[in-house]
Amino acid sequence: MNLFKYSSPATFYPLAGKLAPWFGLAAGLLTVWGLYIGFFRAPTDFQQGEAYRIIFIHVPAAWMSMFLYLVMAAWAGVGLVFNTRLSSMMANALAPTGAMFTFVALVTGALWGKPTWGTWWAWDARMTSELILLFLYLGYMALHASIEDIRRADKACAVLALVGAVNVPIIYYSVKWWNTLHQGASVSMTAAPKMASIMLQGMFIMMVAAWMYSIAVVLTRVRRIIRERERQTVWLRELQTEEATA
Amino acid sequence: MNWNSLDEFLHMGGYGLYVWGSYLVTALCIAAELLMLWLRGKSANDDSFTENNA
Amino acid sequence: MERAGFFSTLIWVLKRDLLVAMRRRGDLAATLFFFVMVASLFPMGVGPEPQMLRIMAPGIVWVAALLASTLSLNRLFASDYADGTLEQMLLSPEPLSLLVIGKMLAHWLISGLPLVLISPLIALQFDQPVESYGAMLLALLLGTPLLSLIGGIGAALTLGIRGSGVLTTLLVLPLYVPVLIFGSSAISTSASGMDISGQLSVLAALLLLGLAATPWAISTALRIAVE
Amino acid sequence: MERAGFFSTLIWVLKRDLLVAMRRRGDLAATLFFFVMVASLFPMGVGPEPQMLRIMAPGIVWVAALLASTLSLNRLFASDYADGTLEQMLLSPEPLSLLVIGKMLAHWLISGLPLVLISPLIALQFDQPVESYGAMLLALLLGTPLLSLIGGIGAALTLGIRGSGVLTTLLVLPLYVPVLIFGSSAISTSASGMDISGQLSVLAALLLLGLAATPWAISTALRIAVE
Amino acid sequence: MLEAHNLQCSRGGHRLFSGKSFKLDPGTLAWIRGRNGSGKTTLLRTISGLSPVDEGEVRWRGRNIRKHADEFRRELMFMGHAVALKEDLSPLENLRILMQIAGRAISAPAALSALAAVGLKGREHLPVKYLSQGQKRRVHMARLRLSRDCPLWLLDEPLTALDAEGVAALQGLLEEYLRKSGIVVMTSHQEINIESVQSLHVQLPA
Amino acid sequence: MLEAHNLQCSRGGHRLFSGKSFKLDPGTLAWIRGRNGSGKTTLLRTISGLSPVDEGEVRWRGRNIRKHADEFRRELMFMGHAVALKEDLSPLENLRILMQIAGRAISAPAALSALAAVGLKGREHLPVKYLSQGQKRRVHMARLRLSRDCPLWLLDEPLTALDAEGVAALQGLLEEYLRKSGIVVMTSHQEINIESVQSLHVQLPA
Ligand code: HEM
Ligand SMILES: Nc1ncnc2c1ncn2[C@@H]1O[C@H](COP(=O)(O)OP(=O)(O)OP(=O)(O)O)[C@@H](O)[C@H]1O
Ligand SMILES: Nc1ncnc2c1ncn2[C@@H]1O[C@H](COP(=O)(O)OP(=O)(O)OP(=O)(O)O)[C@@H](O)[C@H]1O
Ligand SMILES: [Mg+2]
Ligand SMILES: [Mg+2]
Repeated sequence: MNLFKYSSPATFYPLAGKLAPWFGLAAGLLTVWGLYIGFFRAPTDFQQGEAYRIIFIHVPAAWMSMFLYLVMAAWAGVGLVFNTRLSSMMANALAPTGAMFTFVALVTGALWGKPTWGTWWAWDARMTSELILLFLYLGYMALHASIEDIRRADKACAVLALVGAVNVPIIYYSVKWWNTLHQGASVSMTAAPKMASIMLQGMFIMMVAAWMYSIAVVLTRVRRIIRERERQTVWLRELQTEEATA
Repeated sequence: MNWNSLDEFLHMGGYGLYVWGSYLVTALCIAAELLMLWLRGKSANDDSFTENNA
Repeated sequence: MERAGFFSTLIWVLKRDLLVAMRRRGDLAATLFFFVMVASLFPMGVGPEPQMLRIMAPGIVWVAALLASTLSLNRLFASDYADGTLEQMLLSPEPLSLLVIGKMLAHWLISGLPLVLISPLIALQFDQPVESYGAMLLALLLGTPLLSLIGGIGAALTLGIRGSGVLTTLLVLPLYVPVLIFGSSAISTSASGMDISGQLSVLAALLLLGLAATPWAISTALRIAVE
Repeated sequence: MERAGFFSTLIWVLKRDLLVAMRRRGDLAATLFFFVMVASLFPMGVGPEPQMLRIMAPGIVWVAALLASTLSLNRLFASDYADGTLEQMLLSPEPLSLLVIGKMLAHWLISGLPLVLISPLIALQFDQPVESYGAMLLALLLGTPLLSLIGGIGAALTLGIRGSGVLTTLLVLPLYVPVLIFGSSAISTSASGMDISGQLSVLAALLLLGLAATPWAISTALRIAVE
Repeated sequence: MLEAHNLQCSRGGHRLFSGKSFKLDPGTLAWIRGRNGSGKTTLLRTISGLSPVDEGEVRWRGRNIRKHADEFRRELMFMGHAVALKEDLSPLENLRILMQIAGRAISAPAALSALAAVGLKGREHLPVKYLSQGQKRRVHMARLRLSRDCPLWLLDEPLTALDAEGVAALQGLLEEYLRKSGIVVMTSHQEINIESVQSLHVQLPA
Repeated sequence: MLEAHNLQCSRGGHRLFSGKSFKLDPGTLAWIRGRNGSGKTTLLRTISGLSPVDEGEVRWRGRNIRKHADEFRRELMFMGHAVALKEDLSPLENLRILMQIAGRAISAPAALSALAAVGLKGREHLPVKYLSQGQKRRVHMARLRLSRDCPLWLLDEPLTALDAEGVAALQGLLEEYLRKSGIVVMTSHQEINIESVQSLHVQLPA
């Protein structure tokens, strides 16, 4: 069955190797295009002046961070249920990228917050939930790092990721709700009144670029992981000797 | 076209620090990730090579 | 020698953990002590303004409860793992999740219930309106079992891992957030004399979810840890 | 095989505990983020009002410190006691207090120092005035070792002796309080731009006292525990 | 009853054993032998279902033990290296809890008489941490006595820390159990002499 | 060298032993025998100075060991029931730390060769928690090898969990040590056959 064919590292490894560069290329081109629009086509925002141009990385990063966690949990779950090696590897490959985007969202957000709200950090709903998300990522990676036996690490982290995934929406909405409670003090991050369509367009392109980047990086990382784990398997040795001779 | 001069472009209407700061951070993060990925790949390679030779 | 019934087994596991706790009251005391310490730490910093204290009280109580319950987490399964009892539990014909429930119940009785009981003292310290006491007790009564359940997952996942005990907490605290939010808002809302059925029902719902899901998660984690 | 010098022994004990606690750099990172996580809980309890958080900040930092040190305390001597290492230490020709110092130092490096390092970030989260950063670092630098030392006494006393936990807590509690009071007041005072040499010198004095007395106290407690 | 079909197990890259197959009928004692680190404990844990196999399967009454874990566990008595005793509880409490966890409730008198039978009279209520090494193991002997109706025993080094008299008692217990057509799989570095219906040596290479 | 003057010890009201006196000269092996719970471990710990005596005293080179603890400890090697190993550290690390705590620094190569000599080659860097029971004990055999210049050994059940080959190795080690005029006080339920210069049986009543 086709799906299971590609769920085997042996077949997936070369496939990923072929695909990754193309996604990488796409990511590069889209970034250039998006930034061109963002900086040269999109007009100055009448409220925030030029500061808003952070949005072109901030928002894509923020959304990627949340989305990647769910994807990661999904892979982990599949790995736990069907016990397919590749799925767990995918989950592992996703974590660092997700954490990276989370971090970027936080820092760019902070850098955006200073000019707009005059403070680097405010306990705003989205910021807070992003921070928690960062901890979820870090917990996942820390747990995986501290279990020597990789199979065990995969399973344990899968459980953690699933529990986390169940909680992410609960956390997100409870934080939202918490924030509305204290509306008085919190800063509003409500969408700037009318973002010119060109801004949205730029943001959208950057979003797609972030997508492409993630896919490219994750595929490459999966290849690394396969290499590290399947070292003693025959197919990989053959492949490597080929590469070595070639 | 928003900018008449490179200066103006870098100044970002007074928000240069924040805008460029965030883009710089992002660039650095991505660079770091790619670097780590590369290193990991290298080590994986070397190991599997020693394995092969052994 | 008749087949042991489900519940008698659960009761025995519960009884055992309680006995051990009673024999060495250290852990119990440590938890309570920590709870009180944390709660009494803030009035000093804040200074005279009592209304300020009144505002932060609920949050402080809950954070204190959160952290206090994480203190005993490391030892939750670790000792069973070390002395081989866990193996015996995994080989028990009774469903593992049943034994797990027993242990979690014990953990709550040891580390959660005392906090609930002592909380009025702290409310007094932060002179909370007397009306809010009931709400606080209710909220804690619904919330602390959740802390034990969620904490159990973290404890099971980090079983047999070296470290300073920080990892377990790092895994668990983010998951505590909803409990913290609704729990503390329940108290503060009731302090301002408003209706808190909303928060309480959310906590109740979360508790049900937890009771349904966590035993499974914990059992899985335990099996993973031992194999 | 030459006679081992005093300090090489101390270093080895230190090294061992550090190894057991953190193998990788990742473990240190986990500890750092753990502190940020703990600090981040409070706003969700008490709400995001900045000026209130600003007031709570010192207390929050010290709660984090207290939590971290108590978390790793219960396993400080217990594991050595269980696996027989403690016997070996008691039979060592080197002075026991030396080995104890090694262990306490390790405990501080694992649970105290990371907080000192990350505290500026926490201060930023609760936007503290930049002037108070120095004070905070100093206070933590003086206070956290004390927490380790005091906790060490408690941990040693609870060993073996049955159900002595309560007693110990009551015994250790009064020792913790001054550290926490002066520690947090040092930070809050400096935040309001006043002179804090008073608090700092008290902390320093306490630390000297602790360094002088606790190793002896702990060693004695340990010998009693093993007999 | 108990069948192992070419079990294979490796740890950290090392292949411990492979192609291990055997079939044990009631009244059989299987003595797993091998040098330190040869994989005896691992094999025992594999049979109990505690640790997974790389290949092969274990069958009990013809059914895979992992698929029908519950029935299997109900008929299994596993005694590992670690004495699963709570230091702060008494032998009596520990024994009753262990039995309870194993799914077989026993009354206090039954437990007391079993403890007396293994020479722990007068120590029934003493916290286990005060017991001597051998006395701790004897608590498990009591557990064995109470599990004689349980068809499969897996014992890892049951003779450890027992004095001569204790060893003799345990051998007697095993013989009686085997006569009552029980199945024993055990590891032991000390020689055991049991004339059982049928006995099998599983030799593991170092 | 080592003298015990009518030692008496009781635990929780039970008198374990009393009036125990003996004198051990270099090259002597004292084998403490007795049933489970008769007080062997207690006696050994008393001699080491770990647990106090109700009456009597222990002398080393004619001086009370409690009064001159430091000199005594410098010449003592105690190996208890519990393997004093940190599960997360490697045999190498554990061994070096144990030696260091015993006041005798050793180089990594020395430690490695000692580990190899007791058959732990290839496991030097594996966390101890993955070692088999016997392999854990063998780490202590390595420690014994490195402590041959230490005049007094106190060993509690040193043969536990060792396979036949390991037992033989340990006996060889003991014989060599005794020939080099060391003193050994040990407990063991398993028979040991060592033709030493002089050997003494300390029998404890149950
Ligand atoms: C450290 C964390 C964050 C900071 C400091 C931050 C800050 C900001 C600021 C100052 C703005 C402009 C607000 C305005 O236009 O008035 C903004 C916009 C935005 N942020 Fe964030 N943010 C953070 C995290 C997040 C997260 C976690 C998300 C979503 C998951 C997010 C999604 C957005 C979106 C969609 C916008 C664009 C729409 C808008 O203009 O509001 N941000 N952010
Ligand atoms: N992660 C690992 N890496 C390398 N080797 C490992 C790992 N885990 C276990 N081992 C090896 O697997 C073996 C486990 O064997 P096991 O405990 O079954 O031995 P045993 O036959 O019971 O020995 P003993 O007679 O000492 O009890 C040991 O040799 C151990 O060193
Ligand atoms: N607090 C106490 N109350 C009653 N009896 C006690 C107490 N503490 C110890 N004992 C008894 O003292 C004895 C300790 O003996 P010890 O551990 O020295 O035995 P041993 O000769 O080493 O036995 P083994 O051969 O099993 O190792 C045991 O019989 C134990 O039951
Ligand atoms: Mg074994
Ligand atoms: Mg003994």
